[in-house]
Amino acid sequence: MEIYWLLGIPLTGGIFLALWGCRKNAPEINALFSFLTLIAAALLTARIVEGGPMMVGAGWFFIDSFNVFLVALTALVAFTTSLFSRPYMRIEQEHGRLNAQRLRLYHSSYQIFIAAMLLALTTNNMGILWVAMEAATLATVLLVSLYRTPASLEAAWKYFILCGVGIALALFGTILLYFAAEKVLGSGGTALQWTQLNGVKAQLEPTVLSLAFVFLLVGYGTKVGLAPLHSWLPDAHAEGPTPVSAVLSGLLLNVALYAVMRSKVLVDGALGNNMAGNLMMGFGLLSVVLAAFLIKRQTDVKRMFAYSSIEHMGLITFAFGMGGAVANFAALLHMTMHSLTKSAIFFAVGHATQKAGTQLMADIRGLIQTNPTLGWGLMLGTVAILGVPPFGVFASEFLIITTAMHEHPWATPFLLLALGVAFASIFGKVQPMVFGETELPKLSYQPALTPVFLHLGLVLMLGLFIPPYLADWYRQAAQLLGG
Amino acid sequence: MTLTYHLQIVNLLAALLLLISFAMLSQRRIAGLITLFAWQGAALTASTALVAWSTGQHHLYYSAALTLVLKVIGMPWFFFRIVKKLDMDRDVEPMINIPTTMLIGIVLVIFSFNLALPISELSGTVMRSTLGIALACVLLAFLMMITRSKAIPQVIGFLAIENSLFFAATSATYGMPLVVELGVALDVMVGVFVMGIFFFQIRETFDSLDLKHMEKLKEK
Amino acid sequence: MTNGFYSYFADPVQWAWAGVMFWLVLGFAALLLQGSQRLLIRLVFPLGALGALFIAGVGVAGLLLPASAVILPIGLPDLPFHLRLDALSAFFMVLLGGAAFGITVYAMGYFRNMAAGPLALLILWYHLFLGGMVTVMLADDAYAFMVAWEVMALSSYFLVTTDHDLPEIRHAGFLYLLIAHVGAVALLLCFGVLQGGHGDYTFDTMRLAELTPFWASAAYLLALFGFGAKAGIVPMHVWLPEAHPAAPSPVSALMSGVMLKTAIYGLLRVTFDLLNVQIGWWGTLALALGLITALYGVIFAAVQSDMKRLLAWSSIENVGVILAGFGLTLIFYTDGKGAMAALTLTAVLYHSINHAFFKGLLFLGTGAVLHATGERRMGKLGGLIRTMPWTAWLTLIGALAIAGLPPLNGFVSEWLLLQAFLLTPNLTQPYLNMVIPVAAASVALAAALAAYVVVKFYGVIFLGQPRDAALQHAHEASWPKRLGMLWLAAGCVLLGLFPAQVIGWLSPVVQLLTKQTLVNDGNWLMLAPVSAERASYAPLIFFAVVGVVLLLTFIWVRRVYHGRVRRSDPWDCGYPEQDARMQDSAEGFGQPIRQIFEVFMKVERETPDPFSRTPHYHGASLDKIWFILYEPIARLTGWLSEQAGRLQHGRIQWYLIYSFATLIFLLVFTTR
Amino acid sequence: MSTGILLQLAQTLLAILLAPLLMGWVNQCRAWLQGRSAPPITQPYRTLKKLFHKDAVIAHNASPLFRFAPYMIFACMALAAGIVPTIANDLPFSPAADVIALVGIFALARVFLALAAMDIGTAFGSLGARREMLVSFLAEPALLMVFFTASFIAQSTELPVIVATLAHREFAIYPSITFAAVAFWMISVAENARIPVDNPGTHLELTMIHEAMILEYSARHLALIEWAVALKLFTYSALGIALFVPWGIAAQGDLAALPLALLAMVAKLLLGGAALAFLETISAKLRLFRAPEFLGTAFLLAVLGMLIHFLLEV
Repeated sequence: MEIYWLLGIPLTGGIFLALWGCRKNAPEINALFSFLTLIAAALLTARIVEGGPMMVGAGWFFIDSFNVFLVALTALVAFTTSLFSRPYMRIEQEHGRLNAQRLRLYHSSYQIFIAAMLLALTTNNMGILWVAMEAATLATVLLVSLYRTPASLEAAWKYFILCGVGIALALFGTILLYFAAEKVLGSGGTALQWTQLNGVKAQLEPTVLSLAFVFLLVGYGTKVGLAPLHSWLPDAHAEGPTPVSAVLSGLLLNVALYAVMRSKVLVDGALGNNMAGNLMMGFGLLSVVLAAFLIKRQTDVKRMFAYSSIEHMGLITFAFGMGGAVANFAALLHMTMHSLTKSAIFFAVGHATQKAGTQLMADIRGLIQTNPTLGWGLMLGTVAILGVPPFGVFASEFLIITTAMHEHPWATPFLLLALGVAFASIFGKVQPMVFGETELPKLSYQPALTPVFLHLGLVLMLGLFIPPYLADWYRQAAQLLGG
Repeated sequence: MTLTYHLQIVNLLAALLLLISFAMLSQRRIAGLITLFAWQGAALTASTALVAWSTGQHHLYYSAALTLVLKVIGMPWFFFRIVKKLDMDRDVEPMINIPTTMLIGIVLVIFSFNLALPISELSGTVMRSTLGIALACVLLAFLMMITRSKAIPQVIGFLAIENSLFFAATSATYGMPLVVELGVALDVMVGVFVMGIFFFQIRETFDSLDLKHMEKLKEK
Repeated sequence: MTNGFYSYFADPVQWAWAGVMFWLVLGFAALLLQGSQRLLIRLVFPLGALGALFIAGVGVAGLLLPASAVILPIGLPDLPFHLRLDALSAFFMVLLGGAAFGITVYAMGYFRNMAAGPLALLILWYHLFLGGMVTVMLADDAYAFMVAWEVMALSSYFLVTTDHDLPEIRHAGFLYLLIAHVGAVALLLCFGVLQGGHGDYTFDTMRLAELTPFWASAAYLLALFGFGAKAGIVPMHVWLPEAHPAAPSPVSALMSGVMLKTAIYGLLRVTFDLLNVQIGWWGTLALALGLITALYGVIFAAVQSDMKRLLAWSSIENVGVILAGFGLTLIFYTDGKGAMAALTLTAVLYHSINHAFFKGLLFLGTGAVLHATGERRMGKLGGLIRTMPWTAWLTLIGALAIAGLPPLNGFVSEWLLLQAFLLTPNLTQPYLNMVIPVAAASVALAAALAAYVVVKFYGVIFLGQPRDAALQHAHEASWPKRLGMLWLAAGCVLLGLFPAQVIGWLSPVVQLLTKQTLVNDGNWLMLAPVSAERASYAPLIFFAVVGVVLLLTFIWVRRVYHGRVRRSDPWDCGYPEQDARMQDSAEGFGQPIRQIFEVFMKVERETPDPFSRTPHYHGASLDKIWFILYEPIARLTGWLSEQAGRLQHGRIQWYLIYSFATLIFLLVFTTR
Repeated sequence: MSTGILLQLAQTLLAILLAPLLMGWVNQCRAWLQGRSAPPITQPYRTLKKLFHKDAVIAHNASPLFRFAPYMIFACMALAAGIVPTIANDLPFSPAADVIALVGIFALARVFLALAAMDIGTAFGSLGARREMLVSFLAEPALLMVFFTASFIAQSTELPVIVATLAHREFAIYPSITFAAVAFWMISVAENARIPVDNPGTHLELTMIHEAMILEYSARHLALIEWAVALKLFTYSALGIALFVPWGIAAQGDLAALPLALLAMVAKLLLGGAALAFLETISAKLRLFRAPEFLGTAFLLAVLGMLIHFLLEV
């Protein structure tokens, strides 16, 4: 039952805001809907935690511990982001960068975007999964171009075309999947249901599935932002409004990776070798290294953190590729940590850029002076995302790297190199932004820092103490992924 | 034996699709491109309907109808409107010259046939080689997107990919489950709509739909 | 462990953890106490100092009691924090607590005039730093170790960048954290090797892991790299002369005196405890690296003109000496010469604790000078022994100690190390006992150069005429500062005078690592490590004799002759006026060394124009390694990222081509 | 033991008292060799007496360190003289400090002297201190290496043991020792501020090292330093004798040999002093920056000696 609430609330929210989004209090409504979604997600999670995996709606929806934790995460970050976007968007409006119409568009697409992601996560049907992914893309395209500046239009266009093509390829993969499945399950609705496929995965035709996986990987991989398919990502993150960047980095990438993983499970079952894993490891390493070196030359803060998202997604993909209980566990953990930390960073960055009126890091200085809390938020967030303990990102990196060291030692030099370069680049650029002198006056209004510190607090806690039920949850998920 | 008879026709249509894809690849004028796109849709409708009739997969009739409405009538009309509105029915200068593109296209076709061969071996459906053709069409459309430097041809290329996918779905697997079909169709529709919005935004910002205005975002 | 409340405080390890917790609580309490700056100074720092004393006490207990372990409910789900307090950890806790007590007392005076807000943050980082270091010593699993290790690095980074409005301090902090982080990742890999595929990261399983020589060597090298980056071993030392001077003096004292030792601790822990096999060439490598580091450090110390930089470089030297000792220990150990390994290890540990005390003392001294004069450049100081006698005389003790002069502590460890070198003829590998005397020679050379450095350091800062008029009213250090320095100075003297006892305390550690104890053949006042026949040193007698002779001479002179003194202008071969500019500047004093060892340096010199009205001289001797190692690396990464940047071309067709190519490639790749 | 104590005290006092005499003897020899009419051999004593009677004149800004240093230096040298076996060989002090500690004592004295020199803050003072440290940073390790060579042979760093090994065991030729001996001569020349490294008889700023450091001293302070210098010379000679021509030093506890030992000692000292004077006369003062090369050679020789020991004698 919760599942319908979960999907219904944001959908109605989208429609409602599309109709009445011009109101003064639209941001509050937005936050309210996100909050209700969060509650629904919480209920659903509670249900799963006690009841275990369940199938809803004649097998259209399937919720197990793998996607339910992503559902919870999505709902949470969606809510905090809506909290952040309240003051942020208000000020954008005051600065005259947006008008009420645009805000209406923003709010309703925001809700629809959330709905689409939740659908993608909860559906049991690989076809619907594809549809939802496409819908999520479409919902965000107009958000990216919200400012209607040439740059934002260009970014949106690239985002749209590249992801569109990618998604199309994913569809071809899905078709191949169906093609292989119907010979086992017979044609009709159930042949694309993941649970069904998972049941018979051993009998599926290997050649077809390997082909299918290539298309699925390239397709969804484009949305994950795996190098060299990542080209849209920095543009979209840099040019869209900051809340959108936050959800793109924090959520959409996860969902896309979720899709890849669902297919990987099937393919592994069918092939019985580690072809899928090797591909993912290759993509992962390439992304990590390439992103690290690209970070080095960034001048725009949001762009830089977008690349860091690529890097982390690469790391996660690499971990999933390694497979095995520990690596999967680490990858899931890293997904969580990355979403929380990266969105927190984008919140802080959002306020900083808004204050400085530019995204060029060279022009942002001495946040500690303008607003100490904000400054420390950004500093700690950066430190966390760079994998410095006691923040949780380190916990997962610890597991990933040590596992890699004794399973794939050849990969570790690249990781070492990439992490070093990324650290040098990011920290070297953020440090002068936070520390040092500035001529800007103190921040006039109260920035929405609750989300920032909520996220960082969570990350810190998870770095030092992972509650047992959460751990079991991760373990089960890792099991599902063939741990 | 009717099946083989249908089979031949569907194969014929498949060949036609491939031919159209090549034609698109070589087409310079946007209007011509749109027309070709419409024809592709028509061929697709025909094949879908044929498959539906021959195999009795009734939901394929819906998809056929949907295709007819969307891809033969709806979108071409929409595109023509835009082209008129933004009056830009001029030559589309491809980035790579046509012959080369053709050559690459042929290589792609061979490649995809090879690729599809082992699969179509074990295809239980009536159609054997269609999967290869569909793949070839996908790649050709992809190639077209790469070679065109204006917005609309790129979008058409995108939709051509969609078409070939659809063809693969119908011919090779008798179509996906209806819900999925509908969802896909919906997405495509919304997508086209969004593109329409884009065209106008781009147009009013860059007063041209030439993509070479949109190469600002890069690494300095 | 029995149930009930007492079980929580049954073992030293739990006391130690309680101490850490106390510090953390103190740190966060400081954030709440932001209201009252006086409270922060008067209450929090003293409590922190008591905490340090407590930790030292626990350390002593840990040396006496058997090892104890505890598992905390935090950490990773499958890997809760394991803590264990054995003799090795205990010793380093004594080191930490002992030094930290004095330093924290001093800090009370040092930060007296700091604004409440920043002060509260500083206190938080300060105590996190201390807690982190202790936890590093306690950690008994890789995760806890790494967390503590990085907390230590991070908090010290924030301490270093206390005055972050100065760009060079920001740069120093950045360099420091960067190298620390890279080192940390190397350690991560090291642990990845050590766990040998068990998937379990507790040190116990690592002890059991059977590694092939290849992987063992890999682990050792990674550890050497990782810990070396923290300890400032050449060529990973470049951050040290930047970061240590940048920090506020108490923090510099902690970093140089204690934090570097955590790296030594880690190296000992990994090599002797966790690795189940040791290989001879490891020792030779460490020895060579150590000697290079020692000489390199002391040479550069001799040419510095910033007093804290000078001390930082001398820290590099001392770490080098310690590492050389470590290498020698390893050589003896792998050669099956347990007793000699024991002797060498004793020297290593002894030098570690000595360095903690005298280097801490010296940094505190410079801190006092810095506060009194606001000047770090030695070229602007001088004659302070008259205006701030306390600081001057206490610093003198530290200076003599670091120069390795009897009867102070520096000499004892040096003496032990040289004794160890003299034992090399018993080694089985012939080439080694050929080479090692040369090593001994270079250790001796380093020690002699250290004396040069000390004379320069002390003479230029505290003696002579003030090089700047403002120095006339430099004020003496406040009482907390004096007490802090007094504590450390006392440490230097006691460690120097009672080596026999200290070695007795060290024996459990030595026993733990080398399965051998060092027998002192001498009595309570005489140190005779191998046999009284072989070598002995009795600092007390030494001290007594010098003292008595000194006294007798004095009395005799006064009795037989007189004590009349007349003051007048200095004679100086009759030159009429003597102004401060005629004295040696810091650069001048270092000049001979620079001239001799110019190969290692990139010298920048601008000599004044003979006709200029305001002649000024600028000379800097820069670290060549920076230019031949680090800059190329930076340039390479820059180039690579430029190439990577080309990919991000901006034209959407290209991006499509990427996807297309990837797709085709994968299709080909998978259907093969 | 009690005899040991007595012997120790006696020997130390003897050293302290005889040291100026040796200095006088060397000067006399030099005068002879240079064809000057020599001052009486007791001249150093007279100088000391005179200095002690004078009023001390010190600079206005002289710190306590300045006045403390001479006593310190004198005490150090006295201890050193006490440790080195000159006539007898069982000395209660000697366990207190072996050869390494001996080097430490010299270093302690030197550092104090250098610091005192910098205290007034005159041009010459710091110049002298710098040069002194420059000389010492090579001389000190070289001296240590010389000792090491001996200790490797004797398996001990205890002077008595070394002497016992070299003097009272069966006679053996150690090639390494010859290297060590040359090195030791060069070092002691440098350490005692003699030609060719330094010239005790000049106040030319270009050349002086030791003299530059003690320029500001007068009266009793100067006297103590001069005396310490004499003691240092004596100790070094005694060291050289103990290491390289130890024959005649009385073995542990045989008091009968003492008079003989005393005679042997005096003889060796006379010879050594003469030799020093001779070598000083025939050699010329080096330029300052040749000094490191000179000492570098000494260092090299010492290390070489040690290596030769490992090559030939192990």
